This record gives sequence, structure tokens and C-alpha cells, in this order.
Amino acid sequence: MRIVCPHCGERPVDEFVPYGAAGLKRPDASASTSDWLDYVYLRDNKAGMHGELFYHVGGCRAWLIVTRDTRTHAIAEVVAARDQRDAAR
Amino acid sequence: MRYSVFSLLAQALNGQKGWKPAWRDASPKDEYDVVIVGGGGHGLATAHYLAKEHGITNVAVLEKSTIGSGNVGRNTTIIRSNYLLPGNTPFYEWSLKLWEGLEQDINYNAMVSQRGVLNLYHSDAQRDAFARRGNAMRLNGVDAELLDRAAVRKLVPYLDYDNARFPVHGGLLQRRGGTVRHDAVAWGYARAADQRGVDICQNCEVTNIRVENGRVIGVDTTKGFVRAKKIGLAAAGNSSRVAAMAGLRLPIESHVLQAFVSEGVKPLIDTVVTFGAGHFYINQSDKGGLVFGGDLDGYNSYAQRGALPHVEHLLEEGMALMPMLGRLRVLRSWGGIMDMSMDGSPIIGTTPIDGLYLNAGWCYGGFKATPASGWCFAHTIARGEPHVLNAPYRLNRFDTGHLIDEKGAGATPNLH
Amino acid sequence: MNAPANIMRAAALSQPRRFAEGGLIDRSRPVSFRFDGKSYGGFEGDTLASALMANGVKLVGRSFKYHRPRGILSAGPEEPNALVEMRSGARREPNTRATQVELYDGLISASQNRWPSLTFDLRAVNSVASPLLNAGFYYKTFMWPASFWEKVYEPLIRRAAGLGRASGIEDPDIYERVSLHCDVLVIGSGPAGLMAALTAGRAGARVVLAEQDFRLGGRLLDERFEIDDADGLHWLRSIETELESLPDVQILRRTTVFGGFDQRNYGAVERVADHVPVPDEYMPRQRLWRITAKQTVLASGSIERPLVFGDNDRPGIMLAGAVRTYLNRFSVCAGERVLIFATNDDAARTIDDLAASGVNIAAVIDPRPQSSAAMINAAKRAGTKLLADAVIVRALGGRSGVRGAEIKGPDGEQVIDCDLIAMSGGWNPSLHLTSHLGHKPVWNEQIAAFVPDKLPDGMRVAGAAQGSFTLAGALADGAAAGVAAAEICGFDGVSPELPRIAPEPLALTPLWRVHGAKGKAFIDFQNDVTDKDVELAGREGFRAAELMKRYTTLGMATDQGKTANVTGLAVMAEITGSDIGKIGTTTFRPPFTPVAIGAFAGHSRGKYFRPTRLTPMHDWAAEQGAVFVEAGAWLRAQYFPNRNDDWLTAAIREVKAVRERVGVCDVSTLGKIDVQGPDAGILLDRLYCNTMSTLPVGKVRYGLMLRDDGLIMDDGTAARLADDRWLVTTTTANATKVMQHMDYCAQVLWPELDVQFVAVTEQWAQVSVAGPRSRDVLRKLVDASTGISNEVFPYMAAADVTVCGGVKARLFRISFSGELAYELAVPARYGDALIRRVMHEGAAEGIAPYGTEALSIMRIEKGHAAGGELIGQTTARDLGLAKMMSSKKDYVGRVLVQRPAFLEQDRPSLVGFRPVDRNQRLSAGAHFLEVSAKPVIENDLGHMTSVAAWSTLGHSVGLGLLAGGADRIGSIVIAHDPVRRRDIPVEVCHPVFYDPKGEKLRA
Amino acid sequence: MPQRIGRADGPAGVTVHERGDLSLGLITARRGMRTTCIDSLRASYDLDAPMTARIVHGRTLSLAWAGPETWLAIGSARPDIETELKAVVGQAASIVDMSDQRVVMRISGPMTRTVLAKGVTIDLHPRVFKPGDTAITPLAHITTQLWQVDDTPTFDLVSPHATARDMFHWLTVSAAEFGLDVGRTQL
Ligand SMILES: Cc1cc2nc3c(=O)[nH]c(=O)nc-3n(C[C@H](O)[C@H](O)[C@H](O)COP(=O)(O)OP(=O)(O)OC[C@H]3O[C@@H](n4cnc5c(N)ncnc54)[C@H](O)[C@@H]3O)c2cc1C
Ligand SMILES: NC(=O)c1ccc[n+]([C@@H]2O[C@H](COP(=O)([O-])OP(=O)(O)OC[C@H]3O[C@@H](n4cnc5c(N)ncnc54)[C@H](O)[C@@H]3O)[C@@H](O)[C@H]2O)c1
Ligand SMILES: Cc1cc2nc3c(=O)[nH]c(=O)nc-3n(C[C@H](O)[C@H](O)[C@H](O)COP(=O)(O)O)c2cc1C
Ligand SMILES: [Zn+2]
Repeated sequence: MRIVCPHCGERPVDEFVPYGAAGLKRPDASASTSDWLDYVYLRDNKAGMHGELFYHVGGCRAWLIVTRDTRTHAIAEVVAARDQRDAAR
Repeated sequence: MRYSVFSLLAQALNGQKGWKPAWRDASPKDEYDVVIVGGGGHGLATAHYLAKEHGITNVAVLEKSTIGSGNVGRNTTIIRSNYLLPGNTPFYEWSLKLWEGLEQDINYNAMVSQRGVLNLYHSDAQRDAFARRGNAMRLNGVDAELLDRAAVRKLVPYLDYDNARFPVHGGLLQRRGGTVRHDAVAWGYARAADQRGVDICQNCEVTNIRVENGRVIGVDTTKGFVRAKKIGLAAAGNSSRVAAMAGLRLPIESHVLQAFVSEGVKPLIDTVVTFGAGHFYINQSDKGGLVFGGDLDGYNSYAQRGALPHVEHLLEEGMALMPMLGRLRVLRSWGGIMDMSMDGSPIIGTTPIDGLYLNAGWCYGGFKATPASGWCFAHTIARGEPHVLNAPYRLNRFDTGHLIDEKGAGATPNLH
Repeated sequence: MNAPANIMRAAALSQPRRFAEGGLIDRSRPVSFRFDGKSYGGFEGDTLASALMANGVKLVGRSFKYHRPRGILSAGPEEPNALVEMRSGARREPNTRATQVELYDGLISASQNRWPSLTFDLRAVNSVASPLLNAGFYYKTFMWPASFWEKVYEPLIRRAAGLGRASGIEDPDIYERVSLHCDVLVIGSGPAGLMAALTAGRAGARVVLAEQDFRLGGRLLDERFEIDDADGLHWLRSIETELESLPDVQILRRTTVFGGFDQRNYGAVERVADHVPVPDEYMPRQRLWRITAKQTVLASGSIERPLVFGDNDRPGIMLAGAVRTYLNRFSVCAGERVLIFATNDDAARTIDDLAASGVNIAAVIDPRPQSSAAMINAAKRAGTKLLADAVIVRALGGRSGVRGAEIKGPDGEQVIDCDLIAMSGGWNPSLHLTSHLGHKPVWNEQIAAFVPDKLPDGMRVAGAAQGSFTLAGALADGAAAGVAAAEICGFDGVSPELPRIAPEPLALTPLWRVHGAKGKAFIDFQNDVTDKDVELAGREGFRAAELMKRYTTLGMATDQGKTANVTGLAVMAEITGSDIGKIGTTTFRPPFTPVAIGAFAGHSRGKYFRPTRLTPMHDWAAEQGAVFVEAGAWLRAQYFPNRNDDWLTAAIREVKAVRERVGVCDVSTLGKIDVQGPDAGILLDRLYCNTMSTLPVGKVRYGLMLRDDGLIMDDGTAARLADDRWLVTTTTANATKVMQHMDYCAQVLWPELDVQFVAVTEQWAQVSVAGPRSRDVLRKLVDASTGISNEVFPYMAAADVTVCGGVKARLFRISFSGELAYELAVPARYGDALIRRVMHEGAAEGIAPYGTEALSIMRIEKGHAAGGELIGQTTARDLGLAKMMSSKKDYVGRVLVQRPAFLEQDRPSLVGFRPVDRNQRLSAGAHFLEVSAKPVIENDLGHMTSVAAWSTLGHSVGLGLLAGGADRIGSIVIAHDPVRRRDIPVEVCHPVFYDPKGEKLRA
Repeated sequence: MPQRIGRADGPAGVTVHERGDLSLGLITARRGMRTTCIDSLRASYDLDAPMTARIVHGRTLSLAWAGPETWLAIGSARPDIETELKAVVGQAASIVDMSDQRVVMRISGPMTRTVLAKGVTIDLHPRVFKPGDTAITPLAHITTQLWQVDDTPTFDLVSPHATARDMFHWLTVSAAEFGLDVGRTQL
């Protein structure tokens, strides 16, 4: 598998550290334990398009959100996590 | 037909004409007492023990493809009970005991081979961690030996002892560990369950789980609706997808693990050996192929294949451990999809939905668990509550913090 | 290899089955080689198979299960039979296909899987027992009596494993891995591949043409084609010349593309030096190419199918296409009287070629009720008889090969003498690489074969690989694919004018097996799978393709069933009355042909398996005779022995030096992260469970980082160097993990924070100077005019300073040893000078260097948690650090650490231990039991996490996690360590053994 | 006198020397201060800090892109690059002295690309990677930043101090078949 880092270009997957589902919302300090349990432990684990975090440890050190079909490994989009948060603001 | 010296000779003389299908290719009936989703090792073993131990024979195993096409048919076949934590050791030891009597139980030779499992250590800290584990095993009545470098060298002389980046200091050996012929496990349990009346329905994919008033009533399949009093999920790498049909989210991610087999060579590696400074492990199949594997690719996947860089990483480790492997060739590589749970340990138990039972989260260690998993899951389904052996594997252990995290890797499934 | 040269040369000359002329071998370069100890001769341009054949060697191996005698079946990578052991000693290499071995002078090879010899193999008795040894026999048997399995059966089965023998010794050759990027990757250099490479190359694309053979050309080398009315080889030569002249076309000969991976990634292996006895100095034996291609043209050709009839595995029964290859390319023929058995018109070519070479054709057997005109004419031209509606029911002969065949035809049965059978059951596109990403091929009734359907991103298929079985078709396909691929890459492709080719007859009626065959009719030669095995699998319900494969092992041998799979599936379809298209193929997996493990590893071997990190003081320590230990990627000085000291003697001396005087230790490996920005304090507060933002400038604080699940991730210190600048340290082991975690927090969780950080571990060489006299040593180094008295620079102070007259440095008053201690950091380039200077200035104080063993003893004496306690399974509370967890702020791990399990009273917590008998040594990993408790898991109270074999107290001490922890202080438990056969009564004590009030470090 | 490693005959395929006497500093723009940071760098060094993976050279300093809003400053040795850069960018960026964190190797010669392809996986073909281009990528398991200096071709390889020996070993085995000339080096 190869991932196109928005900063570095296309690189082999072993330059990245995969880190599971992207887009989980960290509960705020006042949230209940059960919200925290959901956040830390429960996953949709979808078969299909799925946003996943990858850390470009061998390159620019950016955390990326890679949108990829977990059945075919086809990658639809890669954005830097930081940029995505900025855009959402 | 029972396999015996007599039936074998008779068939040999008869040109093998009299054999019958090892199991009936059943179509699902309208209703069952228990429906098991998933015809892998665990599902089939569950059906066998439901029938044999609990007398529940109105059971169907629904398999979306063919028997054994999942992880039971693609794993590296290692069995062992060299676990550390209290939730694990007794369970896996029970599994090992069941392996030891398996061929007589199911009248099928799955070639259980207790050739020993050797985990190498490469530092004092690792030695001490292995001692902790070995001692826990001994407290559980399990065999464990801590070997020093000289003893390891005697047992497996072909490792790199002279020029290794991470020298071998010794190993933890479980002599009763070993390998089992993977496919035969699926076939043997299928045949045994079938003979007790269980319906094994292949090419029958479960597409929906029907729940009414908090209780299951049956499953929709590609072969129609099947009513069921109880439903057991044993869908290995696909647990999240199947559980989602009943509205459950699980503490699980699906990941691909690659495995490899080399060209067949004359006997060379007599034990199962695992590299402690990486994730490589190897054994030799009875056909002569060296079977080896390592770590996950690491990303979420439902495709049964991995990436080339991971192959390179793994084989670097292989060469670091055994420089003699250089000229042997990889014959085939493949992948399997595993439920990686959030603490690296399985889940067997009840769910918030009445009549729905869950067997999942086996990570890459569930093959060795097959007999005990089936045995405990059958108990859980039959009695509606877990056996003491699988009580620690309950789904809500994350809520209470009773994690069973052998590696201490935390809620990062791809690190287990 | 010590036969006299003249004998060798003579052997090279007498090659009885070689024609006097013709072929693509270089007769001016004779070479000699050995097979099973005997010398033979061949020519450059031969393969081992063609040379053996030239020498009349027919029997080359034994089959896996029945040990049947086997010869050469094919001329390519599909070969199931002719597997040999190559070379000797450490270079011995089993299971090499003789058909792909390029002959070289001095080659040594041997047959395998026979005992005691190839011609007389005692294990051939398996054949006699064969009624028992059919598919799945293992599973039904060996169960009685139960105990015999381990003792008798299993060892027997295991001994029979495998074909060839591994060397068992380290591979002396080197391998390398190379990355390669291109616009168009062309796989295969037959007519289709050549055209594709040429058109794409002419268009200006970066082209890589990979060919597994040592010669380009594919079937052009094997057939007597006419292209534009001239010998096809002329055309080949001109194309080859042009390709070589194009600067952006890279031709890789001897290179097999073995796998296709996601995102247009391919793996290929080049056999750089397998055609020479030993690789040249500096040259790898093989090279692994990691190819990334924008577009790929798969032009891998096709593989011929054998026919399934009785005893079809006898030496001398060959694929017809291979017979032509040997004839045309290598100028040899394995027989003098050839019987042709073919289901398709391709046989016409076989007839013509054999006749042209003057080989006698015994007969042509065509199972089709009505033979085609092409065949009839060819037979006529050759003057041989053609039997239509006929089949071979059994091949006759012995060990030395086929001697005839029993034919059944409309006129009944007859025996025809022959010494070679050329068979053809049609062709299967070599479509493996289209399928590696999970795309299934589909059945094409017209050519009775599977053809590619959906393709991987960026791939197109040309020529025989997609079922275009004519030369004209291959050329046209190749040209079109080359143009299309180049265009997608942004180049203007021009279709060349296609050369003129005579029409080729192709008609085929498949015959999957001969009904009424006598004897064993093999489908998978290497794994000895017969049509009867497939029948049995069908009978027992193993009908699905994958089940059949696994039950019979058909297609699972080293050839991966290249000649067997489709036939096996077709026979199953026939038996079960189903449609082969519906049964489908089994899954194709990389590698296409087996690849040496060494090639995947490349240079990353031995000491260079992973990079070694060395500190700036490494050379100095080595000079002092330090013994080093791996600490993650680092090497650290473990201890500094005097002469032959053992580690403990050395460590004790080092500890004493620190405790009594002063010692110096290289601590450069600690992870260091420079954190800056206005929000640095906020980030640190969220990362650590204790509060950092309140720390004044010029101070250091110990900190604990948790994971989201509340367990400890790492510990370390944070020093505030300026209002907006911090230096964070991590443990050596967790440096990378912590950096990743911090990046995660800063980019994913709280991107709004204005904070920047970078790892500076290697920027700084750092020493710990520890011991009551450390200040005296430091004073001589630090330039500060204010001095470093306890008042000016107290415990937990930090400052930027200069040393030795102006060298920039950082000084921290922190102590892991429990003594008055400093950590001093200088830029790495000064590290070596610094340690020498420290030693020099410290001489008067009796300074001694100390290593990780002494360090570890001292931290255990002080009860500091480290690797043995930070195991990802402990909470701050477990380690007695509950107070560090702030209740006033949010931080990672805050909520879930409150879960009930973590608050249970009997959860093991950290305490100290000492042996009741002070002479005994503790051992880490021991479990704790009550004194008289039975050693069973129910009585397990925890475990010893770290021990010091000796301590300043004069005896061994340890730390451990004990149920009830602090409440048991003063009591005695057993440290139970059965794997080391040690049971020791130990006294539970406070985990801080040394200077519990911490007076020394504040002195 | 350069030392020859590997093939002894003919001209060396690759030459290498360590670029000592350099100062390196990492500049990371603070939040929302990218433009200010770039402006101040321009004002002082007459350089446009690149926003893509490029390196630009000024009279006394070069600036290599080193990640989002991050640049590696390289110049001849100076007493204190951290203070110097901090004075330039003020509150617009965080500055860290990296002079000792990394070593810089300059490799050159006709076989350079072939040799590099044995270590890095990125595409260095002249159509794709040109003088002034830079990349951060692992080389034989060692995270490295490289950039192309000229068309010879010449490349600079910047890699961690602690693994310098293994990096050099990698080069010697990878370039041996072409002959490697080692210039003044303390590796
Ligand atoms: C490469 C690899 C190596 C491994 N090595 C080892 C090892 O050495 N030792 C060890 O102990 N473990 C090992 N494992 C793990 C082990 O194989 C698994 O944990 C175990 O096999 C899982 O249980 P199972 O046999 O029931 O799974 P499976 O065989 O995967 O059974 C699950 C079945 O459910 C079916 N299914 C899924 N969804 C549906 C649906 N909707 N409807 C109907 N059916 C469905 C699937 O088709 C599948 O057949 C390895 C795994 C892999 C991939
Ligand atoms: N008479 C028949 O029935 C019949 C049937 C099929 C093909 N053919 C003939 O075969 C030819 C087809 O031409 P083509 O170019 O399609 O195929 P080809 O067989 O001529 O060439 C294929 C080439 O690909 C190479 N190759 C295959 N897999 C490879 C891999 N993984 N890596 C590297 N190299 C690999 C092979 O070594 C071979 O050189 C035509 O000449 C046609 O007449 C004839
Ligand atoms: C223990 C073990 C041994 C295997 N040995 C072989 C072998 O000798 N030859 C072979 O072709 N495949 C072998 N395989 C791999 C299977 O062919 C197959 O790849 C694997 O079961 C996964 O299935 P799939 O590739 O069809 O997805 C082996 C698999 C396992 C688990
Ligand atoms: Zn990047």
C-alpha cells in the first residue's frame, strides 16, 4: 500500500504509523465515564469507506486522515489532521 | 462412517468408492434452538460441544463461504498455553488439554504435534518478563522451562549466535506447545458435529439479526430467514460487521495479518521458534514448508492481503534470526482478517441482547483456543451464563477496568 | 569438480541428443557441469534442463509422495518435476527448477527426494501402499492406538517431509533491495511485451521491461515464426536493439515480477548472479526491485496444460510447447520417436517443427472426433499417421522413461512405440498477477480457459495472458496497450504498423482427462495428485475449489499448480456435473514463482539488521573496556570491568564509587524533546497527570504520562528553560512513542494550541555526575561566576550554562541514583571531550565511570519505577504515585483510571523486598506466595518486578508488585521462581532502601 | 588523499564527504505566524522560505522545507545559530539548534542515483527530482532528509548523529560495486 502524504508525496505504507479510526470526538472534561468508554474502546470498524489516522513518522511527522475502503484498500482522500480541524473551524 | 483400521482397509480394497461426504451440505431449516454464525474453527467446535456436552442438537452453523475458509484455514497453526495473566492461562491450558485428546474425541486426526514452542529473549529485562510468565504458567500447572543461551543453542543450533544485532540470551520453552493441522480442525469438528445432527450450511451468509423486545428471534440469510431461540456469533475477523446487525458496537478493529510458507524442504526446524527482538516466528509443517508470520500490517482492513514493505520487514527479522534461511524461498503469502480487541484478549459471553451470545476478539491467537473456545461458548449458550473459564472474557470488562492485557499495549489494538 | 580438464572437455563435446546446428546456444562456448556427481557438457545459452536433455538424461527427480521417477515436463517456471539441488555447502539451494537454471561452467546440481539414489529409490515402496495414501489419508488414520501418534506415526510423517535439503548454514551471499519508479511497467518480453515496451518507449515514457528469462523474446525464441516474411528472430533482434537505444527504457533480464500490491506497487526479483558459480565481489546474488508503476502492461504469456492419462508422469512425457522450445531454442530433442497427443491445432506446429528437424513422429493422437484440416495437413506433410477420436490410456515404460503408449481409438486398442510423448491440452493465460489484488478471472468457453476480468488499478493485459493466442494478436495487443498506457502517463503514443504474420490455427476441444485411463493419471505432478484423488474429494464433499485444493493438496506444491489447477477444477466440475466457470479458480497469491528469503531482507542483516545508535561518548567507553548492552536501538555501557571482573564485581565497584565518592554515567540516550510556544505549559499539563505549568523557570519536575485508559505510558522530567520553552525527557525505551503521542495531542486533539516541539536527543551529549563529591567535580567545569552551591543551584534546579570556558551547556540538578547529582549536557560534538574532561577533573575526587548495571542497582535502592514497573499494566496508584494525579485539570487518562478494577484494595502495589537470608539473591519474575501456601495460581500475590543482585545495604534487594502492598510491610512472603528452581523467603519492606528521607540528594 | 572503497579500478562511481563546519537550526512557525516568519526571514536573508519540499540558498544561509511550517536552516558554522535566528524571527517562530543532532553527508558522482535507490524509496529520476528538491524519508531504516545539489548529480544527506556510522556502512556496501571515494570525513 502507498499513501500520498499531502506534504511529502506518495510514500510506502511503512513510513507511516497507523492509529485506527479518525474522527472520534474526545469527550470534554465533564463528560461521563460511559462517554469515555465509548471514545476509548468502541469502534464502528466499518467494511467500506473509513477514515483512519496515520502518522508520517518517516517523513514530515504530520498526523494524516486517510479515507480508504477497508475492503479494497483504495484510497479516496488524504488530509492532514491539523488542516482538517482548521477547515472545520 | 467411523474411521477405523477396518474401514480404511475396506475402502482401500474398494478403490475408495464407499466414502460418504464428511459432512452433509445442509440447507437451513426454518427454526433451530441455536444458530451459530460462522463456520470457522470456533463456530464448528461450539456446535460439536453443544451437541456432545449439552445434548443440544437442533443446531445450525451458518457459514457465508465454505467451512474453514476463514482464519482457521489460514493461520500458522501454533498451539500453546504459555500465557501470563490469570484470565488467560487456565483457559488456554484447558484448550491444550482438549487438543491432547482431540483425535479420539472427534475420530479425526488433526495431527496435533507437540513439538515445543520456544520464545527467545534478548535482554535481561525480557528474561525476567519471561520468568514472570513461566512462573505464572507453573502456578497454573502448565509446563514451562526457562532456558539459557547454551540450552537454546542445543535445541535450535541454526540461529545467529555470533553476529546478531540483538543476541539471543535464552528462551522460554513450553514443550507441550506445538502445531495442529489447521484445515483438519475445521473438517474434523464439522464432521463430528454433523454426525450428532448439527446442520452445517455453507454459502449461507447471515445478513441481518432480528431482535424483538430486546430478544433475538432469528437471522436473515442469503438462504432466507432462519428462526432461532439463541444465536451465537463466531465470525472471527467479521465480528464487528455481524454484531452491528444487532446494533452492537464492539471494542474491536479488524486488521490483516500476513503469513507465509516456504518451499518444502527436508526436516530442518524441529520446534516453533519466536524471535524476541521483533515479531517473527516460524515452524515447519509436516509437508516440509516453513510456515512463518509476524506482526500485523497495522491498518484496518477487510481485504485478506497485505503490503510488500511488511513482507520485507518480516523477512529481515527472519534473516536476523536465522541467516540460513537466505537461499530458501517464499512459496506463498496470504493474509487473514482478525478481530483485534482493545486489550488483546478475546470476548466470550453474553451481550446486552437476550439470546445473543458473542465469541470474538481473538486477535492472532485464536486458533490454539479453538477447542476451549467452542467448549466454553457452548456452555455459555446452553446455560445462558459463562463458565468460570471464560467469565473473565466478558464484554463489559472494559467498563470495569478488568482488562486482560498481556502485552500492556493499552487500547491500541494494532499493538497487541 | 576435480575431474581432469580434458575429461570435462570431452564430456562437453558428446551431447548425444543435441542437433549439429541451430538453436540459440553458443557452440563456441562449451561449459561443463555436474548432475548427481557425473560431469556433462553443454553450451552457453543452455538451461540446466536443456543441457541434461542434450546429454540424454531423462530421469531427474522423484515425486513427493510416491517417489515416482520423474523427468522434465516443461521449459519454464511452471516445471513441477525437474527440481534439483543447486550448488553445495553453504550455497546449497533446494528445489530449483532445472528449466530456469541458466547453465554456467562448473555448475553443480543433484537430484533430490530419493534414497539411496535417484535410480534406486527405496521409498518408492510408497507407490505400493498407494491405495492407502490417497487424498486426506492422514486425517482418517494414525489414530490407533492413541499413544502411537506421538511416538511412531508423527515422527515418520515428519521425516518424509519436503523435497530438497536446505544448507542449514548461513547464506554467504549478499542481496540488495532497490526502488524503481516508472511510467509503464511491462511484464514479459514476448511479442506482446516487446510491442508494448516499444510503443510506450518511443512515446517517451519511462519504461521498465521485466523478463524472467535471460533472453528477451518469449515464444519468439521457441517457435519458428515468420514475421514480415523473415525469421521471427530478425524482428526480435531489431526490436531489442531499438529498446536498448531508448534512454528511458530499462530492461531487466532474469527478473521475475512476483507480486502485485495495492497502489500500483510491484515486487520483482532479479537473479543477478545465479548464472555464475559465485557472485563477483561487491555484487549481490539477487536484487529485489520494489517497483511503482503508473501503468502496467501484463504480457506474461500462457502456460500449456498437460493431459491426464495413465502413467502420464513418466520421464519422456512432455508438454508439446516445451518439446518445441528444446528443439528450436536449444537444439535438442529428448527422443527419437515422438508420439504427439493434443487436443488442439497447436499440434500442427509440433508436427512441422519435429519433421523439419528430422525427428521421427510415431503418430499423432487427436481425441477430437474429427481432426482439423490444419492437423490433417501437417500430419500429411510429415508423413505420419493421425489417429482422430483416440486417446492414450496409458504410457508404457520404466524408470528410464517412456517406451510406448497404449492407445484407444475407434479401431480399438493398440500399442505405439515411442521414446517421447509431446502432449498439449491447450493453454492457460498466465494471469496470476491480475489476481493478486483479489480480482477473480472468468471462464472463456472459446479458448476453454480462465481469462482476466476486472484488473488492478493501472493494469492492462496483452497477448496470450489475456487469451490472444496468436502472434498477430499478441503484437496488436501489445502495441495497443503500450500506446494506451503511455497516453495515460501524458505521452503521445503512435501505433506502429503491425508486421505481417501468417494465420495460426487455434481450434481446441478440451479433454480434461482420459476416461478409462489405466494406472495413475496425474493432475498435479509434484504433489502426486491424481484424478482419483479429485474424485475422492468430490465423493467426500470437498467440492468447492478451495476445499478440493486443501483436501487433495492439488496446486500447493512449489509450482503452485501452474500446470495443474485448471485441469483439477475442470475434472471436479465434470465429476460433480457443475460448471467450471462457477467453481472458479483458487486464489492466486504472491509470489508468482518462489523468491529467496534473503532477497527480501537485502542489506538489513546480521549486525546491520537495524541501525545501531551510538552516543557521542561511545568510543571513549569502548576505550575504557566497557561492555555494551542493547537498549532499544542504542548501545549503552553496561559496566566497566577491571580485567576479568564479572559484571557484578564491576557494578558493585561502580556503585561504591558513586555512593562514596563520585561517578559519571553517559545518559545521552534519554529521550529529549524541546518544547516551545506560548501554550507549551497547557500542552504539558494535559500530557502529564501532574501539573507542569506552575513550574518556575529554572526548575525541573518529575512527571508521569498516562494513556487514555489511565495506565502509565512513560515517566520523565520537564525542565522549564524559559517562559515559553521546556525540555522534556523520556525514558530511553519510549522516546519515539512519546514523541508520536505529543504530535498526536498537538495535531489531532488540540490543534488550536500554539506549541512547537522537536526531538533533540542527539543534539546533546549528557552525563550524570553523581555522588557526594559531584559538586566538587562540577565546580571545575561550570563557568558560572555565581558558582553552583546548594543555595544557588538547589535540588531540581535547571539552567543554561557554559562549561570549560564557553561551551554552551545545560545543567540539571536531578538524581536517579539518590546521591547529590547533576546532569550536564553539551552539544554532541563536545561529548567525547566532556567525558574525558570530567574524568580528568574528577580524578582527584576518585571518580569512576559507571554503566547501566550500577545505574539500575541504585535506582532500585531508591525505589524509582523503571522498565520493570512501567509495563503498561500499572497505574500511578499501583506504584505509590497516586498523589501525582492532579484533580484540578484535564489530562490524558484522568477519567478511566477511576474504574473500579484500578481501585481494588488487593490490587498489587509497589513495595520493596529483601531476602530473609541476606546471602540469597532475589530474582525478578518470581511470584509471591504466603509462606505456607501451596504453589497454585489462587495463591498468587504478585511478582518481583526488578532486583538488584547486591545493594549498598550489602545484600540483594528488589521491587515488586504485591497484593495488599504497603499493608504487608514487615511480613514475610515466599518469592517463588520455579523456572529458576528457586524459592526464597523475603521480607516485605518500604520500596526506598537508601536514604529514605532524600537528604543526600538535597545536600 | 581520498580513500577508495569497493571496486578499485576506474573512476569512482560515487564520492562522499562529510560536510562538517555547518550550523543547523530548525524553525517552526508559531500558530498563525507563518507569514510574519517568512517575511522576517526574507528581510534578513533575502530568502523565500519554501512552502513545498524545496531548498533555497542564500549567501549565508539555506532554508530547506522540513515539514509543514517548518524549515531547516543550514549555513556555515556560526557561534550560535539559535540566538541568531531567534533575533530574526522573534515571536513568529520557535527555534532549535540542530547543529549536533544531524550529520550532513554530500554524495556525488554518476552512480549516485543508483546507489540512493538502494536506500530510499522515493523517485529520484531527473524528470521528477531536481536540484533544489528535498525530501524527508527513511534510508535503510534511518530517517533522513536529502536534497539535490546539482546535476552531477550531487545530493546532501542529513541524518541523525547517532546512526552516522551505520549510514556510512550502508553507503559503503551500496556503492562498493561502483567504487566509492571517501573524502575528508570523520564518520
Ligand atoms: C495469518 C494468521 C496467523 C495466525 N496464527 C495463529 C497461530 O499460530 N496460533 C493461533 O492460535 N492463532 C493464530 N491465528 C488466529 C486464528 O486463526 C483465529 O483467531 C481463529 O481461527 C479465529 O476463529 P475461527 O477459526 O472461528 O475463525 P474463522 O475461521 O475466521 O471463522 C469465522 C467464520 O465466520 C464466517 N462469517 C463471517 N461473517 C459471516 C456472516 N455474516 N454469515 C455467515 N458466516 C460468516 C467467515 O466466513 C468464517 O468462516 C492466526 C491468524 C492469521 C490470519
Ligand atoms: N499455439 C497456441 O495455441 C498458442 C497459445 C498461446 C500462445 N501462443 C504463442 O505465444 C505468444 C504469445 O505472446 P505473448 O507475448 O503474449 O507471450 P509469450 O509467452 O511469448 O511471452 C511471455 C513472456 O513473459 C515472461 N513472463 C511471464 N511471467 C513473467 C513474470 N511474472 N515476470 C517476468 N516475466 C514474465 C515469460 O518468460 C515470457 O518471456 C505468441 O507468439 C503466440 O503465438 C500460441
Ligand atoms: C499452515 C499452513 C501451511 C500451508 N502450506 C502451504 C503449502 O505447502 N503450499 C501452498 O500452496 N499453500 C500453503 N498454505 C497456504 C494456503 O494455500 C492458502 O494460501 C491459505 O490457506 C490462505 O488461503 P487463500 O490464499 O486461499 O486466501 C499453507 C497455509 C497454512 C495455514
Ligand atoms: Zn509527510
